[in-house]
Amino acid sequence: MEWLERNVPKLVLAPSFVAILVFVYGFIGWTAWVSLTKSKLMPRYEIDGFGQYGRLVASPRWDVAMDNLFIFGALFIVISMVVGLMLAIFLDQQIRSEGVLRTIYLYPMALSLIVTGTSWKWILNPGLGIQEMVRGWGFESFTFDWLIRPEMAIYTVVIAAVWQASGFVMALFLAGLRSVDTEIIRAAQVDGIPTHRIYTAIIIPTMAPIFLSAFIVLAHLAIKAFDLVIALTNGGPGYATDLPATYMYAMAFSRGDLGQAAASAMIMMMVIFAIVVPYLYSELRPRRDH
Amino acid sequence: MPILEIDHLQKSYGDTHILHDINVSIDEGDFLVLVGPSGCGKSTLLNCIAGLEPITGGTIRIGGRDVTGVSPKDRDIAMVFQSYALYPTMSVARNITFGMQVRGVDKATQAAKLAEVARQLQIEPLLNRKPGQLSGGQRQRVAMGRALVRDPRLFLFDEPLSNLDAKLRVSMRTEIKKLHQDLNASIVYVTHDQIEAMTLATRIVVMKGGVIQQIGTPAEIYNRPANMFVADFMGSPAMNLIPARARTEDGATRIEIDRDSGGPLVITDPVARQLPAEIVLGVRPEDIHEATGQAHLPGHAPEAGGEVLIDVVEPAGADTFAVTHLGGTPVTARLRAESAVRPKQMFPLAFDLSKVSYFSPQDGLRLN
Amino acid sequence: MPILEIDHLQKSYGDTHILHDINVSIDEGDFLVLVGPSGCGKSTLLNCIAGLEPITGGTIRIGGRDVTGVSPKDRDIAMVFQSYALYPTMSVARNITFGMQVRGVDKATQAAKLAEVARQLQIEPLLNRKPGQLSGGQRQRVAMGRALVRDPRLFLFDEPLSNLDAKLRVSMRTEIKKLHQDLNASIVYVTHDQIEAMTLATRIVVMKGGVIQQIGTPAEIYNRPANMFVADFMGSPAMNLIPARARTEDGATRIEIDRDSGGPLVITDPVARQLPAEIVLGVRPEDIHEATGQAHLPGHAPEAGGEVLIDVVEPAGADTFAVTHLGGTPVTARLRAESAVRPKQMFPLAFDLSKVSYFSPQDGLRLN
Amino acid sequence: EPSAEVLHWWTSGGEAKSVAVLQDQFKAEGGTWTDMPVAGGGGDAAMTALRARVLAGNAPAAVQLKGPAIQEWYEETGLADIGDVAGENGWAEVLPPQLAEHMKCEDQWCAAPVNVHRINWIWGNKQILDANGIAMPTSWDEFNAAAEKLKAAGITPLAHGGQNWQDATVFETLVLGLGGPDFYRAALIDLNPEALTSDTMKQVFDQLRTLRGYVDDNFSGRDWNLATAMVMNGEAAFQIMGDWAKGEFLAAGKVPGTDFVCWPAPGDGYLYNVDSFAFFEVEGEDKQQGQKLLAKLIMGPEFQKVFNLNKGSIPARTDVALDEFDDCAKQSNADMNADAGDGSLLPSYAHGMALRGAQAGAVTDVVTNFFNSDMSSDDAVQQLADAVAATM
Amino acid sequence: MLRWGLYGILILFALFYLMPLFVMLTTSLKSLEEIRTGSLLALPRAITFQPWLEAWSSACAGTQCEGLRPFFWNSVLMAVPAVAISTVIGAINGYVFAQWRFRGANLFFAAILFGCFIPFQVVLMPMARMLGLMGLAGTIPGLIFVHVIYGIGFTTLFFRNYYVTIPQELVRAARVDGAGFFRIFFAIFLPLSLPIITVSVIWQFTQIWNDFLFGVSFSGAGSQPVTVALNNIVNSTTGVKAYNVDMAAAIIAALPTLFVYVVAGKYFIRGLTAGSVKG
Ligand SMILES: Nc1ncnc2c1ncn2[C@@H]1O[C@H](COP(=O)(O)OP(=O)(O)OP(=O)(O)O)[C@@H](O)[C@H]1O
Ligand SMILES: Nc1ncnc2c1ncn2[C@@H]1O[C@H](COP(=O)(O)OP(=O)(O)OP(=O)(O)O)[C@@H](O)[C@H]1O
Ligand SMILES: [Mg+2]
Ligand SMILES: [Mg+2]
Repeated sequence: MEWLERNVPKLVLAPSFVAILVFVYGFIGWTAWVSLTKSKLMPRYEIDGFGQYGRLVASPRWDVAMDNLFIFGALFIVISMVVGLMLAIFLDQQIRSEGVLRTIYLYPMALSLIVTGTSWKWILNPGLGIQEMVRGWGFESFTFDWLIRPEMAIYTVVIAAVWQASGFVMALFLAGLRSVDTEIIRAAQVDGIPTHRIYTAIIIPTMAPIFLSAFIVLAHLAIKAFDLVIALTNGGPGYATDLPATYMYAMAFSRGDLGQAAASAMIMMMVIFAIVVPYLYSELRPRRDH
Repeated sequence: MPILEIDHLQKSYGDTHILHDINVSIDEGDFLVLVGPSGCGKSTLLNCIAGLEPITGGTIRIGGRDVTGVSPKDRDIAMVFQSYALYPTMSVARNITFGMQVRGVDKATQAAKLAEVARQLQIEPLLNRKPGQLSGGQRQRVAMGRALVRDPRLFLFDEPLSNLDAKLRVSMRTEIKKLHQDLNASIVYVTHDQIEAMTLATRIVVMKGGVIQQIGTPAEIYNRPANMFVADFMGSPAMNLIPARARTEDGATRIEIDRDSGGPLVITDPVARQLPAEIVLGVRPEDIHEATGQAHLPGHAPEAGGEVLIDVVEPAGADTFAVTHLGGTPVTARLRAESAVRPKQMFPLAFDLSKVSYFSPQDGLRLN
Repeated sequence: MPILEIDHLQKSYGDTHILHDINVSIDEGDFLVLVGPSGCGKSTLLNCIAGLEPITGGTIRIGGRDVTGVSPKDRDIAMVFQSYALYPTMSVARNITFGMQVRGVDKATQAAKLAEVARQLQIEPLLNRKPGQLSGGQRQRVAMGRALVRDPRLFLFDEPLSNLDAKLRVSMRTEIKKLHQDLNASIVYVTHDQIEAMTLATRIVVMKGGVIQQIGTPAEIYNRPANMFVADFMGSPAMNLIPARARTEDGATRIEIDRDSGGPLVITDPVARQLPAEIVLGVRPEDIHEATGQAHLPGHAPEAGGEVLIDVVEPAGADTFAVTHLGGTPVTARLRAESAVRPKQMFPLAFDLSKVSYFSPQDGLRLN
Repeated sequence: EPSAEVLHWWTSGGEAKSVAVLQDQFKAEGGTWTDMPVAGGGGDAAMTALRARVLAGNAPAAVQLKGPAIQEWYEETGLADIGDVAGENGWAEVLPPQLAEHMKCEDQWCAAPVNVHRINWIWGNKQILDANGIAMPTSWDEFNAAAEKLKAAGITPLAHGGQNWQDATVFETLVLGLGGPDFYRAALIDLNPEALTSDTMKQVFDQLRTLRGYVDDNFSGRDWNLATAMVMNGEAAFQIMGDWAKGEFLAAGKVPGTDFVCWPAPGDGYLYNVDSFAFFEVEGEDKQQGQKLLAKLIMGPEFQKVFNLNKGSIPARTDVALDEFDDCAKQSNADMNADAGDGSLLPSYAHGMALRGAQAGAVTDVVTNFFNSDMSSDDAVQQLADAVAATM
Repeated sequence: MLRWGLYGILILFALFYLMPLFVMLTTSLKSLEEIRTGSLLALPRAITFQPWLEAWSSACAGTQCEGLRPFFWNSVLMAVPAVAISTVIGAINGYVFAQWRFRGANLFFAAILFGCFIPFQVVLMPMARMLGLMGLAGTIPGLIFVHVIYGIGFTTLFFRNYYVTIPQELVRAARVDGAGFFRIFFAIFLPLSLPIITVSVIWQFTQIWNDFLFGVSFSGAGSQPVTVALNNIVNSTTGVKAYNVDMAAAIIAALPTLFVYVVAGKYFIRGLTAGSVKG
């Protein structure tokens, strides 16, 4: 009875513990195993060594996918943060219709690109969307055809991704701005610091933890970006907009090349690990709550 | 010339009137303390002086110049906040120099000022730390340093000590006092701690609900409170406010106080006063002594008092507080640590009538 | 019979030892105050007593029963927390009755107890409010009410007054004291405010870094601190600790203190003491008087002192504090409010040598 | 009572109507039909679902599968034997042997074909061709010449959608058209490295590059039906596409021969794509009954006719009367029967009839990358050979 | 002046964010004829609600021509319990991590958090096997199970970060009062949790409602969620595309999440401020 009472917290966590152990780590282990086999259509379990990784490294398509991940990831994260921060700061200036604007900025997070993908495809399509419209206004030489240019198409993915996530980042930053001690701002005003310097030198640096949270959320979206690419370009033109997630999906489900897919999944997971673990460390490092 | 003049100042948020017709004026070198209970509008008044809040009516003049509409940075003031409001990501040195840097002060001057202030406040070893690595007292010093480097005409302090523990509060209080004496600075200082107000101020403003209750020197406020609110608010333990009955008899005033046992306590004030029948007698704990049957000090009024039942005894180092029950309220006396007072026993107490205040129970105003 | 006995208690978190070999025992009706600087382990000790933290070594007995491993609810204790820990979503009444309800006390008893406690604490009008709608002092009372309805053998208080403002703190302090006297309850009370400790306790435990420095009555602790830490910690303003040189001469002890101007101050303790050459002289502010050239009170040691330069003067209502500089540190004297002391002037001060303490500068221990 | 759960990705109007016919027949025979449509990615999503179902031990009774994938699945999990049905209904007699091979797993029948699509068609806008005096080209040189002429006249010569399967469709048409049936077999069925790096293959890529020049700028990501619409609306002259394109023309009320022309792509041979249903092993008498019933109905002449009329393809059975079919279908049927004899009836790689998924994917990656970049043909053949080697 | 510029920029961004929705909305109200002939970004000349009706009740996905309606209810049946269960589990887990720490709790918390970041494609196949073994394959409970498992990470994170801001003294007081683990949770913590429950519910609801991958992989005939049906309607490979119906279907499928964001968006930001963001 006493024992039960003392161990209730642990017992309560036990189901989650088991679930996470099996359904996250067990499955990662399973993937690692399969990545060492010659699994094709369905998993096979005879270990075959690191051949799949060799193929992966040799594949030009995987190269493109990894390059894209870094281009896309970097741009997406930086632009979303800049746009999100800017909107948050602007919204923080006692804007009249803040509630409405906030909702407008935030709503894309509510929609999946399964839903909005077609619409974006049209908007970015030079023959149908913005380019056509601007030309219709009389600017005949206006060109915005990134969607169909292999070297530019990845940037259209960035645009749609920023559209989807920057509002959420804005919300994070707005929450952060609102939690800055107003006395600090007043102190700066008395000190004669102009408003823009108050933001750049004082407020923004204090929001470092929020930048970290935003970075993690965005990195996680970037690595998992799948719907986005499928809906917008389906990896095209050619495979110019492939990302590791789409590569992995193609290998696993349309190519019947499970071993290869598992190997690419393991690489993805290592990238995630490299990003997330320092974050977890900083998040959980013992510190005094006051 | 007065450094700060506030005339008929009004301040409202929408329909809520926070400050009503405030009139204050202080001279160069004055240490003005605004004191009052939480929410009475002290910070609001200070923010109005600083220009951080727009005012609704009246005028504020700093150094003779009307500053209505002038932005905080151009008012030639410096301010220290309750939470210190240090810039958390900057080192101590940058916290202090940042304002100068923004104002375009040249590097050499910055360094010189920083060095001077750091020496003065003894924070040289801390200059490279971040605020997060400082203790409360150290943060407080840095916040002061930030204000000092401005060399302003007027310093504003908003409860700068209230986040410190009791011990530190006492020693920082002394330092602020010393700073004031050394710099001969003009200071407006907000606190809700009346001990702070008493020890620091050259002039005190007692506020309540956005209205000034009394303005005066600490001694005036302490010895001759204008009303029961001020009497109760200033001093710790608070002034005892004892409901009593008064009548003038034989050229003297007789005061009758209900006592739990043994009928009312009657004491005689040798001065004939014009008092209503129902009064409130205000007497500070230190003006209640162990009765010895003779005048306590030469030149003072004779002792007046009697035996009372002691409820609680609290020895507190240098003093011992004894609590009894008179006129329906607890009454505290501050006795010497050596006193033989014991709880649940009768004990003779005497009031120093030269120092008592009389108040009207209706409007709370002072009668003598 | 002791109500609480703590024997060789140890407490560690992992490798960090928080409490080292704590031995305390208190009798029924005692008011034990644990006092010490922040982080010294006071709350941890209290939590160990309550059973909220498992202990690493030693035993705790409450009412003679070893309670190791017994859950908090079965220890027959009640506890009041610093933040009051009122259940924010429950009304005041439910906050108070929740524990009874959990223990399955019948409704009628609950209501009776609630009414009794509410009357005792004068919180009847608040019973239907939520904690968020109460002022600090009211919350504090509710928290007390929650403890009182338990009728426990032992009350535990963890800094119950530290969130109140100075004024309220004083009056709540008196109420707690009264409650203790009325109920004859056994109380363990944590604070880092030494005034609270002095006024409330029948016994004080001074802690530092998880080690007990001294156990004793308030008077013992105040008058005969066991070491410099205790001397400095207890009393406000703190005891002045002045580095000095001692030598025995003519059956008396001569103490030499450096002074900023006019050579060292030499004073004579008429008792011949075995002191090392280097000592620290401990003297409380109230034991430094204005020198009058004669014994201050009959039966006391003769005055010993001299003229010193006054740095700061702080009038504080009943007293005036004067700060000077001796032996390289600031020295505070507590003078009468009427004193003629002025800053930046020489003023004669005298030490009451019957009350001074001598400490060893090496280990800080008391020498006399 | 027979029952069957059918996993397929025929969700659009015409297709869905066709499947509904089958469903009705199935119900008429007293069966319970559970429909499990999963569209998207040309069957990718359906394959994802299939894998999950199989792993869960809960495979659907019938799954839309085709080409070597049938045999692959057979090797992985086994498939149900529907030899009884095939025997009773004489499938061997009515199916061209080459098609029948696709339906067998180790000599047992495990799938039923629905239709035959021809891939290597060229579709043309009659008005435009007539107006510019162009006949349907019979060689790729002719095609190029015609295209240049159209280009000069300001008409987009070739309507194309930049999706990798469309790129692959054009590519395989060129491989067959320029290299002939034997080369096609060597290159895209046997994956012979010499064939893959041969000069012929380089020519194929050169021609692909030339075709790229005949496509408008805006082709990326365009759905094939939008490309067809361009031909229909006179924005473009030709499209190289399988005969499902005909469905678009017909749906818009266009008439073969007057509004549009269908023409086998230059060169010999016939590339086919056969849609079929494979039958997974299932537990339970009712489900096995359902499978058999389904197999019978799929191969039934009535269903074969109705379905293919709707979908634009031709029946897999050779004994279905084609009277109600249009001219293009009739020509397709005639060509199939002719080419079946001389070994130039060939499975389409682009539509998953010739190669296993990984290999087909590897080829497509190179082709689509070539089409969307300025890679040289030399590099392309080298990459092709490397990519294929990596999947062996 | 400056203020006008500010408003200008804010409105410009608002237009950018609204553009796709605008395209979808206008397209869904146009006739097919008008879509074919007019500009995509133009307002409809003649508004028709036919596509909406069709998308809701008669569009074909496979042989079934009942529109999104039946699938919509599948989604509701899946999302509501999954959101509820994962929120409750997250709340209890967060409560333990924040208030009942034990040795190794932080490590375990990190392990749970890392689970948030696993790409879902990776787990499809082994999960399918597990569901099969549990007999949940192809059922709505199976889908609920999957969503709950992969939702635990985020909900636990939210609640834990919220509950650490509640003083530990509350638990201590209740323990002295005699309340046990669950009693404290239900009587004291749960009533306090409204802001963070809002965040958790919004987040989970959006994730689960919009999920396609799990929906397509782990549903069977009759249990497919609305996203799969939407995909079936929109993504057919042959035949004429009814773009107006596609768009109407897309908006209908998104309505619940849009509704939740518009109505509760305010609380979302408040909840973020309250707990899940560290400042
Ligand atoms: N922005 C505001 N809008 C409306 N009312 C406000 C605003 N700021 C302050 N108040 C109100 O004005 C009154 C005075 O507030 P102020 O902060 O000046 O009090 P204070 O005397 O400084 O109290 P404290 O000692 O607690 O700091 C309070 O009742 C407060 O609720
Ligand atoms: N769970 C814990 N794990 C590790 N160390 C802890 C833990 N809880 C407290 N400590 C440490 O134990 C020491 C004593 O803490 P405790 O809370 O008892 O101090 P305290 O005397 O009550 O201080 P305060 O006056 O600030 O309340 C501190 O140094 C603290 O950092
Ligand atoms: Mg204030
Ligand atoms: Mg503590």
